[in-house]
Amino acid sequence: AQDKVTIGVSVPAADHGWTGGVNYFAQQAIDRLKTTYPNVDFVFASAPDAPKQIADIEDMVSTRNIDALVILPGDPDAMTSAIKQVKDAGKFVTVVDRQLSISGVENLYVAGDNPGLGANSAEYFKSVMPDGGNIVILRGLPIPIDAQRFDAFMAGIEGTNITVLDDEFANWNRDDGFKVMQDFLTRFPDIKGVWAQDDDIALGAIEAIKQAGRDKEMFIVGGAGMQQILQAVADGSALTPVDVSYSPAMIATAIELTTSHLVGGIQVAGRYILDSTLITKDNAAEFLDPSSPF
Amino acid sequence: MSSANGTSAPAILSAHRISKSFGDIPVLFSIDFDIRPGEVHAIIGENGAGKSTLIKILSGIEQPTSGSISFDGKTVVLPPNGAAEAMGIVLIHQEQNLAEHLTVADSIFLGRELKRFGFLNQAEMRRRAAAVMATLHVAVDPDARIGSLSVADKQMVEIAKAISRDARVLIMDEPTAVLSVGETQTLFEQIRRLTARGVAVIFISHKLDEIMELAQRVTVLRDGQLIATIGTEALTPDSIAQMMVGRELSNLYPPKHEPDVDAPVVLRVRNLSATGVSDISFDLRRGEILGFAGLIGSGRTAVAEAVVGLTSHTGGQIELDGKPVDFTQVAQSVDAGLAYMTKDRKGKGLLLNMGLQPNLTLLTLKKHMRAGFLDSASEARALERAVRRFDVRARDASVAVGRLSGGNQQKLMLGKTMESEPDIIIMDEPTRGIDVGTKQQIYHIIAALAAEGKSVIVISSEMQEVIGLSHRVVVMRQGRLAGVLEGAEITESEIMRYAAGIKQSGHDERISA
Amino acid sequence: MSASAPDMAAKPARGFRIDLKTAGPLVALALLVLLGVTLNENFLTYNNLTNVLARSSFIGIIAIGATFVITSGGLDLSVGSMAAVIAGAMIMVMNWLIPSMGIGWGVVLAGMAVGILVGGVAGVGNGMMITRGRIEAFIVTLGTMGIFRSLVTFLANGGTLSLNFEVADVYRPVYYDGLLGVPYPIIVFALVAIGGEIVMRRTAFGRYCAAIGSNEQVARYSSINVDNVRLMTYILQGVLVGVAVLLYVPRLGSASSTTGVLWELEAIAGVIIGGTTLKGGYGRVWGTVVGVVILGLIGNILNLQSLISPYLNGAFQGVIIILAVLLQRGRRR
Amino acid sequence: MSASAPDMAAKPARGFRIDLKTAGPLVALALLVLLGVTLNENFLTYNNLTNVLARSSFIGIIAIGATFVITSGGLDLSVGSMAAVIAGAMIMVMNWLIPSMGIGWGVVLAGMAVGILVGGVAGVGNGMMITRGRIEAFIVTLGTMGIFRSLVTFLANGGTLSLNFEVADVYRPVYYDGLLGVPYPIIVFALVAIGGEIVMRRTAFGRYCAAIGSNEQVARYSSINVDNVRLMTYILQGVLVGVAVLLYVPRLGSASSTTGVLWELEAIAGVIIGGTTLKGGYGRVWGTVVGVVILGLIGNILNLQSLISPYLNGAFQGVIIILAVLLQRGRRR
Ligand SMILES: Nc1ncnc2c1ncn2[C@@H]1O[C@H](COP(=O)(O)OP(=O)(O)OP(=O)(O)O)[C@@H](O)[C@H]1O
Ligand SMILES: Nc1ncnc2c1ncn2[C@@H]1O[C@H](COP(=O)(O)OP(=O)(O)OP(=O)(O)O)[C@@H](O)[C@H]1O
Ligand SMILES: [Mg+2]
Ligand SMILES: [Mg+2]
Repeated sequence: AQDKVTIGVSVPAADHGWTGGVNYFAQQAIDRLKTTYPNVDFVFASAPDAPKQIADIEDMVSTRNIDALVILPGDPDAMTSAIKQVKDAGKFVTVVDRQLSISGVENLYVAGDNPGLGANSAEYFKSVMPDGGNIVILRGLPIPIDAQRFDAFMAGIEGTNITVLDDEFANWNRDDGFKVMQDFLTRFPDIKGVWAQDDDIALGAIEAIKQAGRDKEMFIVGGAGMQQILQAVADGSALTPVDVSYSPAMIATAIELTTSHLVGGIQVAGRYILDSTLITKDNAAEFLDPSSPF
Repeated sequence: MSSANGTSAPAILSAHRISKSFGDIPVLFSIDFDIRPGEVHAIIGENGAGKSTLIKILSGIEQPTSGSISFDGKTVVLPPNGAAEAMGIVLIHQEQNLAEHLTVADSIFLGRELKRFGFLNQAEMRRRAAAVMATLHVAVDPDARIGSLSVADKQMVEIAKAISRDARVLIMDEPTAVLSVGETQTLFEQIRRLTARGVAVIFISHKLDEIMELAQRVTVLRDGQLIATIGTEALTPDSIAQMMVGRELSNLYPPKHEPDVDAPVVLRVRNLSATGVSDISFDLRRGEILGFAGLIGSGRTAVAEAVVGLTSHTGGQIELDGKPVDFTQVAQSVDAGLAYMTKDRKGKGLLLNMGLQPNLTLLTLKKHMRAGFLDSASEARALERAVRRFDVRARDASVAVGRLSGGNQQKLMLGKTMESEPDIIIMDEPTRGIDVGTKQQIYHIIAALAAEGKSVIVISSEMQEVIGLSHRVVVMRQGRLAGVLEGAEITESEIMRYAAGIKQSGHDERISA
Repeated sequence: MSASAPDMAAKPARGFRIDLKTAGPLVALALLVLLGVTLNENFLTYNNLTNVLARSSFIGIIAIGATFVITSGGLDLSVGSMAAVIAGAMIMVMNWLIPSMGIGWGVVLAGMAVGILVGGVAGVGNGMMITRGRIEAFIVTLGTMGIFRSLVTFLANGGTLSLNFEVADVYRPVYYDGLLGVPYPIIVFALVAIGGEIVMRRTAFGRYCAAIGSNEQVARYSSINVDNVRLMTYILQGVLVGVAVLLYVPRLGSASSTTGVLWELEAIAGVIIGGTTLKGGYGRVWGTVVGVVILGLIGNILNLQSLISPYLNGAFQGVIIILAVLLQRGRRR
Repeated sequence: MSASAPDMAAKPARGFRIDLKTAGPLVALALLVLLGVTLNENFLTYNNLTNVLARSSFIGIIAIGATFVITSGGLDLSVGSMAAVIAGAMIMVMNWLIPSMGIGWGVVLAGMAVGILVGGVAGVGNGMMITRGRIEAFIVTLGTMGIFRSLVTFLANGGTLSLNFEVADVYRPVYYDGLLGVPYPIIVFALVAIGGEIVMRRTAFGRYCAAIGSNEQVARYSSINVDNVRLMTYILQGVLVGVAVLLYVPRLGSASSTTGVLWELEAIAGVIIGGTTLKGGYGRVWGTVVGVVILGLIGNILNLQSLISPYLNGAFQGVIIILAVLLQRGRRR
């Protein structure tokens, strides 16, 4: 290991709850590791879009002399060649959550499992609705991760009697979750289940369901493991019986792994897939962390 | 009809049985009109008679509702939007028509820029602009932005723009309304130079002496009807006025009521300095009409604006009724009973996109409140009063002020200022663009104000007006006070002598009467 | 300029005289309602309509403030971020007051007061920089938009600020309950709209806004204190953002860096669809209300049907917005 | 209005005469550079400066188009979405041409032609609706912003459109290589800037833009074809967005629904910071270049240090933007 080590961390801006969590956990990890390893310096940047994120990593290389880059690429296809340049400049590269469009660029891949999130959710729906029934889907933003989750979910329920009444984008946002759910409730008198894909959306949808007084009729499955939802799951809520983990804390794992590689010379390479597990009343306690803002 | 200048050349531009309606309101009724090369043909008529509308039709800006136009003997439909300029028909609009952000040179060549290799030939345009301005004896930098010019300078730019074009017919809608004698004479020189070359000039003015001096023929309009087209030699100013107004005009200026000798000084200005002016001192007594004369840009407006707090002054004292005041907001001076009426009605006086009523009451909205809310009935009454008092003619009160005739806009602005019932009123070019009939009315109103104990400052470039109205006259020159005249001294030649710098009075000599 | 020319001849609205231009947005609204009815029989239900109106109330109240700002020739891009800051501040203050004041209306009222106050202060900030600093409104409010947004992200530590659940339960009825079956947000929206309409038409302040937007010089020469009136419009805007947030917080009980994103665009769009001219000089509050409701209905209608791929929602929105304005412009030529 | 008043008296820039207002943005730029140098010794390196300039080139080229639109009193909010559509169209066409044309410059050039064409057509669309339809520019381009954004989402099926890698390799040098060490994007940016400055100052078109923005009526009476000039500004804007995307595609090699989000705001901000007045009548291209570079440097400087919490980046940006404009305004009083 070198004397002084600089690690660049680049994440998307906190434009919805989950990325907000990413920012939070990245900062947490950095603060923690800084005190543990005084000779490690971190450069942290969050960017609202791909060109900005590319600019950030360019700046890290040309002005901050980083030794390693931990990046959660907002738009992996657009970022691939820029990340490859960092790699080509001899830096250690850790990619988080989203797969680049050519393989072999990153030294380390710490991945969430987006299709897994969709598939796990579908499994749950199948298990609690063996005879089928009507459900609605509140999607995120029209970007690839959403498509991966959605496609896996649809594949999962294929061949069952579960009917998807409609799907609309709720932009991973509480306000939009509220609006879309209100309108779905207006439109469909019979809804058994709601797949909200994300806990922020779920929180908005829950308010709409409560307002309509239909909270006994249906259940809702979010995703990402937000504390507020986890608490409800742990309390045995009928409305939110389960959640599917997709923790933004994966960024912290990636930063830790990268740091220990650079400082401690611990060999890390290849892929770390962080499963999307189904969180139920029974295992919710493992995921609760009262200090998390997410 | 015999031609005044003896030529019987065929008309270059003529109108046959032209009628025009805006919506269903008729404005012109079957007008015949023609102009020959080398001739100056004046159009006169009361405010709202349809003069501007007629010349807009003659230049293609407006299309007639019925009737036809011939140019060079051929019946034509004139192209819209000033494109008739390409045919040699050039128009100076009554309302100044310049873009504030452009420079003088830009404006003069707007729409027909000189180019070299496809790019603007700016050096040449600047040079030519400077040359035209020089023929008009105007010292304005061709690179100055229009927004920074005084109203009169803007008018000179408009004139420069028009005479720099290859005009065969030059149409001028009240070009002299804001010009003083000197500028007017320069303009006339240029007009004569052009007519000598065969340019036909259509000239609109409310100043009858100008018409007598310049025009060969005069067309009189009244309420959109053609009254007559007559050679000037057969006319006197009185007969024109009678034809215009349809009645005999008695004396234009009311008799002067001299203020009491012991009338108190209501406004005392000492050593005032502000942008463009320095070391100005004068007194205004109760019941007095004080004229301000001077050439364009001599600083009369600057003095007025500094006094009422529109601009800040850098030195000197102002006393109102013996108490020192220092207005930083116009509202303060209005509250103190001191009102200023701007000469720039389009840029500073009226909201052109709004109706008559909101314009009239804008300065005095507080008077039309009931329980904290606007009382539109009270506003309507005010409008009714003002319309009667100042003879504002509009189809209906909801019409946008920008569509009123120029003179009627001026009258409305006068009404607006008078609404504040000031004890001291400063009027900047009060009769700009107003017809003789109404002018007489306004002069009587001013005299009546003075007689009832108000004090009036009249800033005017119309020498006769200053002479006819004022008890005393302040003459300004290059931002300084050149002299104060009173009584029998108030003559045209005496004012000119001070204004031109031939004569200069000692400093404190005659500040007060 | 070109777009404002047609106003020239517009009659001043004395009472509610009907003319073509006035009818424009109303016709668009009627057509949209017709479309909604055709697409879904539940569209015209009481429930659906109150849902849409209650949802539109935030943007609506903010847009009424924006009507004054725009009429006087200004612009405020910061309202969305300002809303987020206000929501954040309210939530933090309420959470912080619980230990001393206990759970109850006391805390909620204190929170509300803070909301209005923060909004007013933010408005003063914007207004002072614009009027005293003589900086273009676009730049000032673009700047404060970034500043406010950062502030709430910072306060929320990048995450979400959530209101204490028990206080949220006390506060909830402010969004979800109502009077005689009309939800409070709709009532407040209506009151603000009526108040705004009166202020715009029947007070000196409203007249001055239009005068300043029409020609600032004329306003100055007419002894109007241009800077003060301008400043007042920004303060009014800030306070109304505060009022909007008072209704927003009880809905979901949270604020984050994503709260209020793009509200400024929606508010301005509502104002312009309603017939106010972007360059100032002419504004009407009731038009803004119609404009905002149109925008609300577009979203509602999109959710009530499956014909249009959700990918094309934005296109549908865009087309309707253009058509709504075309309707009022087109009629005049 | 108030903000534009100070320009009035300013002399037109003959050559590059220095006056206070002119100096404003340059002073801001200089101070920013000074700050950068203080914070990090690598700031002034050739590498860093070319990085910043190259990445500012997209927004810069778009902003130069926006300078014309704004100078003539218009507005184009659709440029960001338009960029996304153009990028999407280019990528689809290039991918589609590979089977018939093979990998090589042929495909890339065809793609480039499509990019410019789509930009021009989009500009025609905006311009026609604004000039012939007489709809406010704000509304038209807000509408097309939604429409374009939806379109690219739809084309990409909610995901990302990626350029074939082999073609991308051919195309890459357009962003990353250069002439005599100066990257192509900077060269193109500079050429567009010089061309824009000449068009603005030295051609009738530029003069007409200012005249129309200053007073449409005057322009009309000077027999300027106002509608055509307006239309031309929107077409120019579209074509320049096309040019910007030609440089963007080799950098990112993909287009998605998030491409170009908020570019419009950045472009307009650059224009205004550069001294062009938002209400039209006065515009300067070189000022826009400085404005855009200032915005680019702010982002760069934020990355040069770790003093400011990244949550507060937006606040820093906001403050700098306001200060940059204050500097040019403040000096005049
Ligand atoms: N665009 C318009 N729309 C409606 N009415 C108009 C329009 N232009 C002029 N008018 C009306 O036509 C009449 C004649 O106006 P015009 O401007 O021709 O008068 P004028 O003789 O030039 O008066 P002045 O001496 O005051 O300038 C007026 O009543 C005026 O209100
Ligand atoms: N704000 C200003 N900045 C610079 N110069 C100014 C300003 N205001 C006035 N001036 C200059 O001061 C001088 C006096 O102008 P002012 O308009 O007061 O003259 P005036 O005698 O009223 O002119 P007019 O005969 O046109 O009414 C002019 O040379 C003018 O250009
Ligand atoms: Mg006239
Ligand atoms: Mg749908």
